[in-house]
Amino acid sequence: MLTATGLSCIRGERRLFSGIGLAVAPGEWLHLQGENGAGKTSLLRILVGLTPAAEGEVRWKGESIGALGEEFRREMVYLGHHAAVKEDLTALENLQISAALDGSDLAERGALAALFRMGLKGREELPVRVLSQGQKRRVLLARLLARKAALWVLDEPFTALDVKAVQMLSGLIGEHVAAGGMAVLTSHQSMPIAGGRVLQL
Amino acid sequence: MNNKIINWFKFASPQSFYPLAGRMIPWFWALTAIFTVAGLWISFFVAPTDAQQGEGYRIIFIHVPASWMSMFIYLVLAFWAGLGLALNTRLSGMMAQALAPTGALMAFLSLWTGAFWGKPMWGTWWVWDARLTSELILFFLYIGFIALQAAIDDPRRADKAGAILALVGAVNIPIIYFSVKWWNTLHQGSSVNLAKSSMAQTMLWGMLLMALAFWMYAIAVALTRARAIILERERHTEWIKEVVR
Amino acid sequence: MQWNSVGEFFAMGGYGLYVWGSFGVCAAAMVIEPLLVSKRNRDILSSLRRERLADEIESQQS
Amino acid sequence: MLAIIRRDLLIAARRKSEVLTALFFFVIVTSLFPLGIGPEPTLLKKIAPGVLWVAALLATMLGLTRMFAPDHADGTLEQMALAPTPFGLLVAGKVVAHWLVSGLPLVLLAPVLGIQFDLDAGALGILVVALLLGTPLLSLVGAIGAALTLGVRGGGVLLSLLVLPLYVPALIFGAGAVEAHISGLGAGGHLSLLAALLALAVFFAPWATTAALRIALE
Repeated sequence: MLTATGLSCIRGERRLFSGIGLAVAPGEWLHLQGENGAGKTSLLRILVGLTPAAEGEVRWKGESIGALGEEFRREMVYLGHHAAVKEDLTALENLQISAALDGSDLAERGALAALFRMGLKGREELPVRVLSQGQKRRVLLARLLARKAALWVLDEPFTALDVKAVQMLSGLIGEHVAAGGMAVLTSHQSMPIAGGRVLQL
Repeated sequence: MNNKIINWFKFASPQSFYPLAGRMIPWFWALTAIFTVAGLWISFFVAPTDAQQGEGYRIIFIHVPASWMSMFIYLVLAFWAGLGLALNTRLSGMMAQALAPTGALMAFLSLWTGAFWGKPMWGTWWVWDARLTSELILFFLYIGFIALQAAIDDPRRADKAGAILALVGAVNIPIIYFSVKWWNTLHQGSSVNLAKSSMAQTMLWGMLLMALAFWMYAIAVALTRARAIILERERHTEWIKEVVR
Repeated sequence: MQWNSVGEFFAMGGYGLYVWGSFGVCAAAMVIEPLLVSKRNRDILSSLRRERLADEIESQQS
Repeated sequence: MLAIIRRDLLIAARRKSEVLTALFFFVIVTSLFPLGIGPEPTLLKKIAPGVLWVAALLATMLGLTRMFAPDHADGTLEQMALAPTPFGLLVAGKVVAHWLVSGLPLVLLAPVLGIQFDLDAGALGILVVALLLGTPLLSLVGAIGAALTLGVRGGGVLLSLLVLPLYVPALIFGAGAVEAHISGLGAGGHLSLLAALLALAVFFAPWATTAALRIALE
């Protein structure tokens, strides 16, 4: 259960938002909406603990995420704007190394399965440099499959994806939420996934 | 006890610090003037001519205070920086930022007067003496601090990054000083011991008074600069609009 | 008092250049720095006043 | 921590040119000194430790700008900050990898270049030991500067302004060790001070680097 109370964010000298409160329970997902520059990304970064909030607090299962630290991060996956893949490594290496950095050992079998499900069959041995934007994005999204996490925080997950991939990803989020997971995401599209609520910034 | 803490935080807010500093600044200027006059009087009219260095030694009355202040200001700066990191108060970063240029100026004056003293005494403008070399590195540290803060747009980020740099620098200053000293003795350089010539009581008084004058000056300037920084950074808040009224 | 004349005072026993070179630069720096700082202070204050004035004009017009 | 070292080494292996550039820089700079100063063997021998150390220092500086910047740019750094593994460990791993890629080759190459300056076997041995203790120190202290200047305007120049003054003790003790050996004073004191500085840096530098990186990621 992720809760946040009284969050405010100041960027430079500008106050982006203040007094934001939200709660996401297992089996629910939250759709953050707002204009460009409304502070959607800033809010997500506060929720995962990258940026400290100017005011307010984020709690995970009733405890502040700052105090939980690694315990919280173990149960959470954040995928941001960036591709977050190393161009010089292959898709398979990228996936396995990011798993290793997370402190878990991902067997080749599991990694390949995740990549195949993301439609990257036959691309796993290529350096990511030669893949297209959408394919790079899929390599990153494969992490959602490879790592078990209760909370998914996704910043614009559908950018650069084709229609098929968008369907597959929303299906994936649906499965995750149906299985008692939680998700917070920003997107300009509306998505027919059960258990969703909208927060307008 | 609890009350006390609240009071401290009250003064640590830019809003209440701004008028407080405004009231204190004239007093510090007055003290600067008094100590300067007294210090200069002793420096030029009371202190006798030195047996070895003639009248040239009188540079000591500004060289030593400038060197002291350059080091002392760095320590104060690092203290504010550490406080800012630990308690996350806005004022600490502003104070650190306000102190840095004055500290750099003191380091520069120390180097300048050192050179002007070295020329007649050692026959050269610059020697790689342990103290002068450390002072030079301290000057670089100040410049680095100012440059880093100037290069970061977000003031809160600039404060924090500057704070880490200041703390790293503060840990390094003693190391740098001792390494340079070690290096200097090893090379048998022209390590002329300046303070050794039997320091007369009056000289000590002159130096102390001048050091006090420098100290008061540094406080007055830093407070004035802090006020400017507060206005610049808080310009969008409500209370600033009251100030301008 | 060890100075017999003003000239002697400025000559500093032959060290005039060095003594006055140090004290002069020091004094100059300590005059210029406060001037720069108070200019910075005045600049920001006048910019704030202008902003306020702009607000007032705007509110009168509307 | 091993995972991040392995990753950075793998990436370095795929981008050999960057590693080799720093190495060639080291070789060329040290070779330029005799050309500029003249081939007088006693003079060269006297300046050799200083020249080799300053060149090594500048060569490590070259790699520093790329220590965190690529990871910051492609978003992997923020993934590391959010990984369940302590961020400090990952940062320490990156510093180790940086040293393996840009410090260790310098240590191995230095004796070869020392021969150019007519250093004897004993002096070469001390040079290697001093660099072995000193280059990790350079990587550790440099990491703080690299983290502080991450994503900052004019970061590269600023980095050298911040880091070079902090390199002074390493330079003094490192070059001093070789010099002391040549002049027959024994290098033990210098080397143990260098080791003490390294121990201090191992303790504090990763902490400061991690704090600086978190600020950069905000």
